[in-house]
Amino acid sequence: MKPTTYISRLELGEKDETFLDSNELIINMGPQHPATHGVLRVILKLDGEKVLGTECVIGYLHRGVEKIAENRTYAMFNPYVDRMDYVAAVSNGLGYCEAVEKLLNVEAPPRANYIRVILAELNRIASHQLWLGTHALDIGAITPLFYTFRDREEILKIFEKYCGARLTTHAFRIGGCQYETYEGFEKDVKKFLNFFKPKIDEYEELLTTNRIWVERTKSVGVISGKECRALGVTGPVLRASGVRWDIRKAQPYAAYSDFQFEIPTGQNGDTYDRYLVRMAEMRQSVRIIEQAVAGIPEGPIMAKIPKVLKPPVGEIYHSIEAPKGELGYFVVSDGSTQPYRLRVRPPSFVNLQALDMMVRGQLVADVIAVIGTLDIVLGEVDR
Amino acid sequence: MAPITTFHYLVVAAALFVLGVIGVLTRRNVVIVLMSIELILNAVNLNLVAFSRLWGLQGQVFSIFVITDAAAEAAVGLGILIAFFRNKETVNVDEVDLLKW
Amino acid sequence: MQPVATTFFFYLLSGLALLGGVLVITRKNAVHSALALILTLLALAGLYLMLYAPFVAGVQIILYAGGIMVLFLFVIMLVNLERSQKEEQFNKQWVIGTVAAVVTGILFVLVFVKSKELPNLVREHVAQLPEQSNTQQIAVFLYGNYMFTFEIASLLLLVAMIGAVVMAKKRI
Amino acid sequence: MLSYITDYLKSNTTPGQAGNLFWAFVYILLVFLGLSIAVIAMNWLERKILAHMQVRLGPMRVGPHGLLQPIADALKLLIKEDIMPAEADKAVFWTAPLIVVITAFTVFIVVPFGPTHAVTDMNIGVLFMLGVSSLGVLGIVMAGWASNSHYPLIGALRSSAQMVSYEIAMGLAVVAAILMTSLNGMGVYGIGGHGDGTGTLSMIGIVQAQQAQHAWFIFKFFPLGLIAFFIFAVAMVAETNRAPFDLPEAESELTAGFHTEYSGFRWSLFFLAEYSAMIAVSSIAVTLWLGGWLRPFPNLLTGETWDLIFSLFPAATFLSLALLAFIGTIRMPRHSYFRIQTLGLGGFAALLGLIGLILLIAPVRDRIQDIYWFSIKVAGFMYLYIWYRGTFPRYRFDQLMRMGWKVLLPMGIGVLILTALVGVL
Repeated sequence: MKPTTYISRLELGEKDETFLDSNELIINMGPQHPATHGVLRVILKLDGEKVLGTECVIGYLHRGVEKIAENRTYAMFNPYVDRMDYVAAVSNGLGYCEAVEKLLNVEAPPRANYIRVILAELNRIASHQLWLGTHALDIGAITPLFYTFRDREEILKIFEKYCGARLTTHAFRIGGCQYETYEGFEKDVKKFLNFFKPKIDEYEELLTTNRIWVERTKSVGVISGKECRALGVTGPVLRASGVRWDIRKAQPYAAYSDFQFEIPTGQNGDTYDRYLVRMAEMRQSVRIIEQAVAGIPEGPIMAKIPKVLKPPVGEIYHSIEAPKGELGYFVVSDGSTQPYRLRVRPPSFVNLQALDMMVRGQLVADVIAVIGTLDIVLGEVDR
Repeated sequence: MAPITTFHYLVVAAALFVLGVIGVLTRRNVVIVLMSIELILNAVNLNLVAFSRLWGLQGQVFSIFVITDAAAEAAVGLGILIAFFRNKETVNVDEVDLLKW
Repeated sequence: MQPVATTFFFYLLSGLALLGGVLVITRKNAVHSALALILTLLALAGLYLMLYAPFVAGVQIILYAGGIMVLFLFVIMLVNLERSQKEEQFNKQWVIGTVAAVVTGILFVLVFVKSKELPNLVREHVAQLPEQSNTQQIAVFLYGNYMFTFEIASLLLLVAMIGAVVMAKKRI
Repeated sequence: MLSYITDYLKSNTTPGQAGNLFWAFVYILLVFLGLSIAVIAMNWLERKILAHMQVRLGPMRVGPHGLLQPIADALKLLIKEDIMPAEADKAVFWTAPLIVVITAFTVFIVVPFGPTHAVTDMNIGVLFMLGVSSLGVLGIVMAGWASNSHYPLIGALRSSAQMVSYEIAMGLAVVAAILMTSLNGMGVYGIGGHGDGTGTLSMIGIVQAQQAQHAWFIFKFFPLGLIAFFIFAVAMVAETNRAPFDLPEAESELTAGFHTEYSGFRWSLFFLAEYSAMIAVSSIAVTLWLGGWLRPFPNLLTGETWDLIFSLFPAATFLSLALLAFIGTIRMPRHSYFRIQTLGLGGFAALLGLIGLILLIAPVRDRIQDIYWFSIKVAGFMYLYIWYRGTFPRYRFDQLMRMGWKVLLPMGIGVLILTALVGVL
């Protein structure tokens, strides 16, 4: 069979008569490109340096996660979700476990919930650190990457000590946690928090008032709250546009209702605001972890659940606030040991839809900045 | 070999001038016609500098004015070329046969 | 400083200049023509150095080769010339044009040869050219005797600049 | 024949002025050699310094502290496959790196490392340097166009627009400095001995003017000299396509800009040209504003003792480097894995110490001093380049253009006019 080549709709479109035709370039950014965070392919239509239109081609990392779920038992599928957003594996696992727990009608014990919150928030910090490093690298500041990776290492060490894995942690089980916290877990977490608090200031010192950084990010990739809602964009992107929406507050899950924290929001919905929001979120995460470590209750870490999971017939949608936005699981059960259908609502995928709206009419360099600020992970976009 | 005199330079300048004129008269591509004009101007410059060797610095001063002129000519010529190309999608001189389009 | 190996360098540089000139008017691809023209310009800058005109040589390099030719290359890349490469390169009167040009050239050489000044040209009656302070002398001329011309030239550049912007801009 | 060679040593002009071809060739070879070593050293230093700024170690494996890394890199580049895209314009693709490298090296003909340590002293020195270094943009445009690919083409267009724009601001700053050679704050001062109030474009003449006027031009007509220097210092970073103005090769946007399609040896030529261009513009800045080869306080701290003290600096530098290397040798882990590394570092320390000792010899000491002060000043700029790269994000293209045309250009014009006014009044 002849291999088919992909023809972008941009190439098929009508030629704009007001421009020199030679000025219009169609260039392929990716799938192998240093700034597309994996295997995203963006087809750009350029007039000189100005972007006339974009088209994302995804699917280079498609593994059929949702289809795999239909052929695995509920417990067997649990590790697979870690491979979606591999920089925030804990949050992915948390969402899945809670969805299935809801379907089974069990609740994780409070101690498990606290452990879940601590790990999920640590993971949020790790994810934001990775975002900050790569985003700054895309914009040309190479140093923050190494600073954030140095500090992220400490979080990964805690993960490794807790569950033996650094990245694809598989930290939680349906019904609670499998592992009790190790000896000195609280001490490690507290030590990390004390170590990390000044580091946020260090990052901010490098970037927040850096004139070039501000010029590169202010009023770049602006998106209003209304547009965000129309596209279903969630997470820091939505909050930076001034919408106070955080599932941790709106529909508290795990133990989030026990903690005091604020939802940082921005006003302009530009890249700079998204940067500030994420920096503030890291501080809030530190605050949550501090409260959680202080108030962690004693007790069991696993709810009583049957050995073989056979949820009653029904369907459930459960979503959590992942570092990148609303991460939802829609699980349909036919009463057997395997899900009849499992659908993931990945925040990266939904947020990526805003790319075209955000970069149209701006410059090529802004496309890079916007891809960075959307904080997409291709594993999650393609699933 | 005979020593190099001003005469030699003049012959080189004349040859360059002829090449430029041939380019202007025979090529169809506007860009190359403009470049041929640059050749002609350079031939003149070589003449001026060669003569300044005989009769003082004024020739060199004048050649600087010629270079200024060439810069102005290139800027305007290329501006016209871009405007022309935008309207007609061609760079051939013999298709410029209308005063207005 | 006395130029060394004058004869050799003269023939080398003028050969390069003429080669560049021929390439300019014969190449199909405008980029190649432009590069050939740069060769000619640099060779001419070398000839100027041999004629004790270092300042003109410097201006030639910085303005012509570094400025004007970059502009040319820029425009060539901006307008897509792929189609024009496949078309006929020379117009219909190319024979007459060439003959006329060559006749002009022969006329020039005849003028040089027949002129009464030729012995002067050959004998190399050299004016007193201050080599070490060439730039200073030119400056004195430019800002002294030719002050008005200099101002006119700057005005010309201004006019050309505005004209180029007006014509090349899509919408004003 | 022998007298032809030895006679020059007694003269006190550059070989080019003396018309001595032999010594001109020797000087060209020396400059070429020194430059190549400087580029290699710069490669290692950049990686090390940047690494330490970024809380990592940088190359550590090849040789002690990665000292042999640049050589390993060079070998790797030389034996790599030489790829030429099928649709590329062969001849242009082939010549582009050559042009870039030749222009980057040619400018060093007029760089004065000392009053006589230059290949030649041209009447149009600064003009020549600016002109020839501006030819480098041709090579870049050719490379981008000949690759027949979109990323290199955009990179080449960006680069040419950027270099042409910043050249103007740079030129104005240079003119302000040249103006200072003829002005002394108290009426007109002729340096060339013409008595007609003219300054000089010659690189050696500019440094001599600074000595004669008892001030580096950076401090002259304070703050005008400083502003002109600042304009040049910004424009020269843009001119060499380095961070934060590295848009033509912005890795995250255009993969590698104009040299995306180049590999192996040809790519290494671009690399070589970039670094030698950095050194070239830094030497212009040093010559024009920082007193070139002049040692600190050449007119204030005079006399035998001060001369002796300042002439001991080169030896002291090399000896302290040798001491550092020696300490490194002692602190190497005592393990058979590290034996060769330890030996190598010890040998390096010995080499540095030997150079330091040679520099202590009186005749060598006096001749090397100028080169040392010049190199130290250039090295300061090189460190700044690395520092910028470690700290700044990248400008966007429109911001770059705005900076060039709306900030630096008016500033340059203002400085020029003010310098002329202050100088004449």
